[in-house]
Amino acid sequence: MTDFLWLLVALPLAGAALNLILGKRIGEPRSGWFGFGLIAISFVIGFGASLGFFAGTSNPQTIYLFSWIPAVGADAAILWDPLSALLTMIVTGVGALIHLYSIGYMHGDDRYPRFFAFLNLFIASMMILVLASNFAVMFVGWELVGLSSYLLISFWFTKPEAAAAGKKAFVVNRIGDWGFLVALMLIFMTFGTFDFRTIFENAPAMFGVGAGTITAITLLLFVGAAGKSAQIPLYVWLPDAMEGPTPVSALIHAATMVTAGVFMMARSAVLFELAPVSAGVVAVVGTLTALLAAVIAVAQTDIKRVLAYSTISQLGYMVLGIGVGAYAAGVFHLTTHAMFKALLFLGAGSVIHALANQQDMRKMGALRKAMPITFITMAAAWLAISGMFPFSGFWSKDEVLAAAFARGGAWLILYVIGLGVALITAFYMTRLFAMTFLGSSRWDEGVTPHESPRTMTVPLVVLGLGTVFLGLFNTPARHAFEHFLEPAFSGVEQVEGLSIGLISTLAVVAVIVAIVGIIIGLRRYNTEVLPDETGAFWRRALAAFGVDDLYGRFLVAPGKAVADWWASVVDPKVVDGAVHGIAKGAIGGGERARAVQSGQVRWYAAVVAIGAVALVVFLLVLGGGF
Amino acid sequence: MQGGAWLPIAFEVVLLVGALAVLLVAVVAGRDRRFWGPAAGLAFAGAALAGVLQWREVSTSGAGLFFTAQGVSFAKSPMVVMDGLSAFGAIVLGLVGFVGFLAAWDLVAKVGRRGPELVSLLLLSLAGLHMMMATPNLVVIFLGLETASISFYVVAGFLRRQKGSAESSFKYFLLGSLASALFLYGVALTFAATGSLTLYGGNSIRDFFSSTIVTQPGILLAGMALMLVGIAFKVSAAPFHQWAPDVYQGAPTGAVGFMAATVKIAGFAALARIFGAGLVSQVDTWTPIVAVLAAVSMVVGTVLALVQSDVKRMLAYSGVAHAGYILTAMTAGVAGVPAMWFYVSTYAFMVVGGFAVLSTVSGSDSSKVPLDDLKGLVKRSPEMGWLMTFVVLGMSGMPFFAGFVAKVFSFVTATAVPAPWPANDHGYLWLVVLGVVMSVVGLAFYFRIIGTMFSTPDDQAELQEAGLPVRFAVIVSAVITVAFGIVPWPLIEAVRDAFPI
Amino acid sequence: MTVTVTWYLVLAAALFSMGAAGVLIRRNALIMFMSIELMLNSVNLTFVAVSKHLGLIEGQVAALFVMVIAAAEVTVGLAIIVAIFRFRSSANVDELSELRG
Amino acid sequence: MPVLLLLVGLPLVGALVVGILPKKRPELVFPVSLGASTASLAVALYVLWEFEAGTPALQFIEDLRFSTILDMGWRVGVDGISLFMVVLTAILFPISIAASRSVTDRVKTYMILMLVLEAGVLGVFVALDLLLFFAFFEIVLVPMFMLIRLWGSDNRRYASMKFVLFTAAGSAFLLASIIGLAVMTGAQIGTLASFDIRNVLAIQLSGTAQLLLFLGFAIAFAIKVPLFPFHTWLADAHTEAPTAGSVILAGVLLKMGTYGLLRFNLTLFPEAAVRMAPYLAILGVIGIVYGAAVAIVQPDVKRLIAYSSVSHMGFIVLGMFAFTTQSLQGSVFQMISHGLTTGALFLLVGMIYDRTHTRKIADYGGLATVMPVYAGLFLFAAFASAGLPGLSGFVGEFTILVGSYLSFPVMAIVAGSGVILAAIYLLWAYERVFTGATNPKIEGLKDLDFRELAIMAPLVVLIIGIGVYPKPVMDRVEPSVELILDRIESATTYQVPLVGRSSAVVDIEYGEFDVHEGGEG
Amino acid sequence: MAEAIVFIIFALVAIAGGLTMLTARNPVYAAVGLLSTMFAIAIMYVLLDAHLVAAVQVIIYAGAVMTLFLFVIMLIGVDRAQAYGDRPLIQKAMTGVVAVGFFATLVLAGREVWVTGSDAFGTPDLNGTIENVAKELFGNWTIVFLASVMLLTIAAVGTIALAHFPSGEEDGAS
Repeated sequence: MTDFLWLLVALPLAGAALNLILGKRIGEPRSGWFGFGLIAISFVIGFGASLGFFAGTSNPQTIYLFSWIPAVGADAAILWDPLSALLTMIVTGVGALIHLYSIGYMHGDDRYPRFFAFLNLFIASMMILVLASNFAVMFVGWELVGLSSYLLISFWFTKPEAAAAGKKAFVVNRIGDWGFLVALMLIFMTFGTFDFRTIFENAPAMFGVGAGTITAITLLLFVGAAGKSAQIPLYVWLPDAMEGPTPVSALIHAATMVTAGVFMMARSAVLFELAPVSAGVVAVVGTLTALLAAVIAVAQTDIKRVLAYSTISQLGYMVLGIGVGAYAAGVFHLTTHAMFKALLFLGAGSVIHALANQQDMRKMGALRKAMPITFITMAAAWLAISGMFPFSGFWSKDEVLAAAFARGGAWLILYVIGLGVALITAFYMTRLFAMTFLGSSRWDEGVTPHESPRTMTVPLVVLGLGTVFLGLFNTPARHAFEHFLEPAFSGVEQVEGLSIGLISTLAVVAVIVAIVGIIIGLRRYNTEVLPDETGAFWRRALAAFGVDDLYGRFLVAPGKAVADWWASVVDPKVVDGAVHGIAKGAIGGGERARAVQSGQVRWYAAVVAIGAVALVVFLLVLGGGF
Repeated sequence: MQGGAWLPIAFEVVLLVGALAVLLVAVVAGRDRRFWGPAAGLAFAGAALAGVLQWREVSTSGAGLFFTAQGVSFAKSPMVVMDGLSAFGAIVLGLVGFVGFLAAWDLVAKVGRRGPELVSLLLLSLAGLHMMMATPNLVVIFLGLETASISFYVVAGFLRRQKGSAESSFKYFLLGSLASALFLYGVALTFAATGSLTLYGGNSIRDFFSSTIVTQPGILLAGMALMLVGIAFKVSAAPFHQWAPDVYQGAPTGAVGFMAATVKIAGFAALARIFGAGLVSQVDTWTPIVAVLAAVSMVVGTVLALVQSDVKRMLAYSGVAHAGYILTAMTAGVAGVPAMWFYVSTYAFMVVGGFAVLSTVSGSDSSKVPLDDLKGLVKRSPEMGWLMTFVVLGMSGMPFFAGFVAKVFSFVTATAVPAPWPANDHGYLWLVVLGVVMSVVGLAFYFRIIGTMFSTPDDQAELQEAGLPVRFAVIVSAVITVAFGIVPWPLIEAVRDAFPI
Repeated sequence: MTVTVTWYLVLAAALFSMGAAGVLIRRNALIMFMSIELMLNSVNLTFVAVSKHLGLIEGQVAALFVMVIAAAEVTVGLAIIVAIFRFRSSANVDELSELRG
Repeated sequence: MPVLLLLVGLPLVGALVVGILPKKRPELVFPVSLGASTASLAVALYVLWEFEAGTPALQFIEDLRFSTILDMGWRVGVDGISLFMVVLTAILFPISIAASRSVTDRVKTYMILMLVLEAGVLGVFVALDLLLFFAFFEIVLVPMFMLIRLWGSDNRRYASMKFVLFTAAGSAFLLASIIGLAVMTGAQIGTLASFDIRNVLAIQLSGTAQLLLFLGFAIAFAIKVPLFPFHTWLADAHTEAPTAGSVILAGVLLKMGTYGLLRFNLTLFPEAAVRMAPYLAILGVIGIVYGAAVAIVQPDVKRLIAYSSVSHMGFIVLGMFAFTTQSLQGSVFQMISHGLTTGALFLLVGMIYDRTHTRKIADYGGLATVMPVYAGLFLFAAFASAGLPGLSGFVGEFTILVGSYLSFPVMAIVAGSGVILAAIYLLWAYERVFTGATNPKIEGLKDLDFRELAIMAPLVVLIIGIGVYPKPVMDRVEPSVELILDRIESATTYQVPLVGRSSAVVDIEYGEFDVHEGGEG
Repeated sequence: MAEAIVFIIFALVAIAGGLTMLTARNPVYAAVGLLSTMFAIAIMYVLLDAHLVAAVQVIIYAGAVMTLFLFVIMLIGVDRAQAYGDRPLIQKAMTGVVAVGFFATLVLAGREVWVTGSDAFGTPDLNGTIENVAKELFGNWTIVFLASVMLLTIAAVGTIALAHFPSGEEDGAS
């Protein structure tokens, strides 16, 4: 099957191109089905090619396609190992479901075919990112997902907020990309290639643990990852990105694109192993991000913004996992998160759809009856993200926290914070769930909620199944997932396993924490009247602690002021001023000389005579006549 | 020189005969220009032909000297010399004169009955100019200079009832006389210092320097300086240029091209003759002065041209700048003569062509041509507009026009020979740098002219068709400007031999 | 005290300088022109003195030619002046400054 | 067959034919002009096809010495670098001419000027004779001046004159240096001067002479590029020029500067180049940041793109003076890419300008609703310009950055920020012009018609094409830049940084991995 | 000695004539000043044994040229005293500087040697008689003599063209 892997990129790309050019002719539902079909085929191909890894019968391999930039040795090639296989399945799998969902969700939109074109383009970009065999090509995918994300976020561009959000996402991402780019430069200088395999095989031999170069590379890579995976300080784009259609949020801003950073760091695990300082930074930033986002999520009233901050928070967990060296755990959380977060978003989308584009949770409530399928699937996701046993989220989150705990020492602080975040998570997710489905109905007048069409509910169900059962692949007793990924982390030392007893203890603690959070949440929000949330904390948290304003005031405004100053003062006055000065000087000189040309013949004669005298004197001096 | 014994003076003889014939025909057959015009044309063409014959003679048998009495030995001073310089000069003068005459054809019509006088003056002035370059005798050079100058004083004032023309004539006359006096005094002082009026030949200045070590060169240097002043005045090099804009502006447009072009040709040829050949041993003394004159001319000409609003003045000042570029070539001493020739001979046609176009635009008898007169020229008369564009581009030194090659040739020459002051191996590099910078500044007004010509005219009225001879003159000038820009090498190879002996 | 050639040459130089001064200082076109004639005269004096000193008759011939030239110049010059000033009651050259810049 | 003479000559012949077309048949002007430039394109493609890859040797050499004294002549040839400049020029001209359908005033003159311009630019890229090079380099000013002066917008007088004087001021130094160099060469081979680059390459120059000549050349090219702080002419010229003028100006005229730097400064004066490299690179970097920052706040679309050019050209200069295979190849590639992307942007701006006659960003808003296809193309071009991977701009900038980092790490990092700024200015402009509610003033505009799409199509195809598969270009460029590096290394003590030569880039193995047992590294 | 006295007297006359020309308010006086200078110079020629030149000087200059000048002065009618009026000081100063500077420079340049060889007249026997001059003039200088025909033609034609105003002729002037 690996011979057909290039189709994983080619098919979505073809879909994008066709939908873009011929979409109008294909018509509304067909273009959606067409896009969905291509992604489904891709999923089949990816799944088929992964079978060898499931069975443990095939080794990772790189497949050469064509030479891309020979000067830097960057070839278009596919690195096919369990990690890429896993991501391929997530991307195409979740992607296919979301395509399916969108067929119904986007019904009636003017630019329906274009939406699918963009979605297909996104899948293609993501596949380039995932399948890349070297950093350069990965960077291509990396940027292209940024583009797709831009296109999709600002899909409803007539809304100024949407257009601004898309731009913001792209620009903030590019700031991260800058870090990635510099990392690439350093990598090339150090290794003379971008090829993953070559680098990872040579790095341990070339550098000892803690080597400055590797630390620099990894930190820079993390800057890139922070941009894509919405870590402090570059997370600000993600909440705004909710301006995009909900399937987009589900696909890009929950399941796939935002995990690219985690994926990239997992891919570079060998390097992070060599750079403990970087790993520490990564872990700390991840934890802080998780905490900050969770706190902000508590106060949000827009259902999608809650989910957005929750995504940031969960990404923090994944990053923490990478930071503590539990790469498999991080990737595992990525996988489960893809399931339940996609589900949450799609569910939210379903709700929004049902309430005629109402996103404010204060105007929801009591949807349990009206939307049973949505309710049930959402409940599974809610429990999963809250860390309830035995839902998938429990297993993966636990894995990450356990890894942090296992490192001991100062890392325990991270563990404690992580646990606290778990509590908050459980609380705010319960808040969301309760405000939406439980309690009294607070709908706008004239709205009659109804269950969504089949194309939308089928994906919910499929994802719900995943949410419930996926965790069972990787229990502390049976590390199937880790074994599956092992070939991908062949150069990485495994974190020392904890004893089963300790693990169980930690699990029990985690579950208790989750239950506490849920109970608090239910008691507070499963009521007829919502509690008053206008206090100082609530207001500040709702405004995300004004980080955006801060950026605006201390980064954007000064930057713009400088640019303005350059454009309105330096350029015309200084640079051009010098030029104009010269020109004025020449013309002024000419005008002055013109005055000498008085028209008076006696004056001319005088000039001739003076000139003659001067010439005589000059020549006499020069020729030694004096 | 058996058959060609009269060849060295053929140029002057043809022109003199032509001038007399014109006057005679006018008296006998009538003063209509159709009667005597052909005679004048023939005389100019004949003069050019004489130049060609001289050139052939020189290139086959070598340079020759002309003596009045048979059997006079070389030990005596020759009065006429026929060499590359004079022969080439004859060709160029003849052709430029012919084209300039055609350009003045409309003016001839305007001056009515006095046409024959005008044309005979032009013919004789050409003879005088050639005398300047075809003699090794300083007094004869002065004679030629005065012959030409006096006729030009008259030509400038030919439209005597026009205030501009009269003023122009008077200024030219007075300042020209002053410069002539200075030049002559220079000759006298040189005579005093060296005991000779001849540049070479028997008992000549050159002999003097080869046999005498001059320890007290004071008077000689003063003489050289004054001669240089005289020539600098004639070629309108700054700071002796001030007459030029006023005179060119005031003089009848139809004849300005002729005056401006031919006097430059002869002036530079005389410079080459006197300083390049006669005072060649003093080269280290006079090239720095020439360099200074060149520098001042380039700067003054260019900067002043920038602020003009009258095209004639603009071209006059540009002429000052061009004098500077030509002088740049002459800083290489006698080695600069080929570059000087290339420059002068191509530039002369541009000048004639440029003023010819102006005469079709504002009238051949006009004495002021504001820039606005050229507005929309390309639309009003595509032929004149495009040709003028070529001419102006040629003057501006744009590549693929003769002016560019001329400039490059001149600059190359100036850097190819070590310079005495400031002493270095790279010649007058500073002058070259200044030259290219000034070329750029000059683009400002050249492109202003072009821009004006291409802009939309205020009124759509088509330009009155110029006479055939004038159009022909413009076409020839433009063609030469373009042709020697694209195919310069025949001329480059030719001027290599246009040395003074 | 024998008169040497230098005496003549210095005298000529003095006259030449005076001629030059005349061109510069006088406003009357005719007097300016006369000054130029004075300059030419002084040149002639130089020629003749040097001719005598060196025994070269050329110098005197040159002086004769200069006279011829000067005569021609005078004719034309006066014609120009007459053409310009015949209808005015002054020969002030400062009035002739329309062409300038 | 003198292919290159044909290449340069065909547009001139076209110009002549257009010139003598009868006044009564104005409808012939356009097809004849398009035909002439297309014929030239055909020749260029023939050259591309016949060009032998993998060698730095000059090909299609024509050598005609005209003057023995001055040793100048028609000496032309192409190598890997000039090849693509020629092709780029030959492609952009027919497109620009086709895009000039909206010119109604004095079409004949316009077309003549365009064709002369084409001949001039092509001449620049093929000339091997210094004087010939300069001649073409300079003559380009004339048609460009007239294009701006006659068909420009409001402030055209000022802009055209500024353009001429600025660039000519640079040329002055170039001419002086060329003359100096030619005279020195001539002195060594026994002529008055020699402009043959092969002779010039053979002579030894003292350090000071090298430095001075280098500076002379560099100033001229820096102004043409334009390098900060010589860039102010660009904004005015671009803004005021008619569409085709802007396209050509940005697409190929600026490349004359960088091409000159590469062809002359690096090749002829390796010692001085090494000495001056950091300073020029710094100017390049300043240009990247400065140009981009200033572009952000421009209220005029064309000015914005003009300043973006300053930024992009800064990359090229940075890469050029980093002296690594990667950076040099990247520079050449970026030259091509910038020509395509900026050309596309200017064409697009021209198309909308034809409809609305305003370039002010504030006069638009929500255009994407009215003209979706146009919006899509514009976004495509904007992203191509901003260096989105998969499109040509990325390949160039990425290679430049990676290569430059080897020599100038800090500068490369700073330069990398240009990527962010590019995203800001382009997307912000896009946001203001195309998104949001539709400005009532622009309602009812027609979307692009077939002709306009056909004009854009080749550019789109090429941008994607060489972005995805740049290898054919790179393969032809590489030997030429390697030769330059060889010369630099042999003439100076400078050593190209590790992995800065293509031979030092690690070979990659493909196929299955050997899995290490037990997870040990 | 006698020669010296004669020289000094006439040198003073020449200079005085020159100064008169420089300063006289009335053009007629100026002309007379110049005339006296010319006579003085003619005497110098005699002292230098250039008899022909001296004769021609008197005939052409004093006789023809100065007469012409006086005639024109009368014709134009400027034979009244003219105020120097507003002649600016700077003009005066400049004139002084130029004239004195020029003279001083020349004297300085030639302070040691004005002419090559001895300062005294080298060939006192050179006589500028008509015969001697004619031999040279019609020997070596014949061609030049003939060439001056052109000059004279120009002078004649030019004067006619400028000064001849036949009635009712239109010459393009506006």
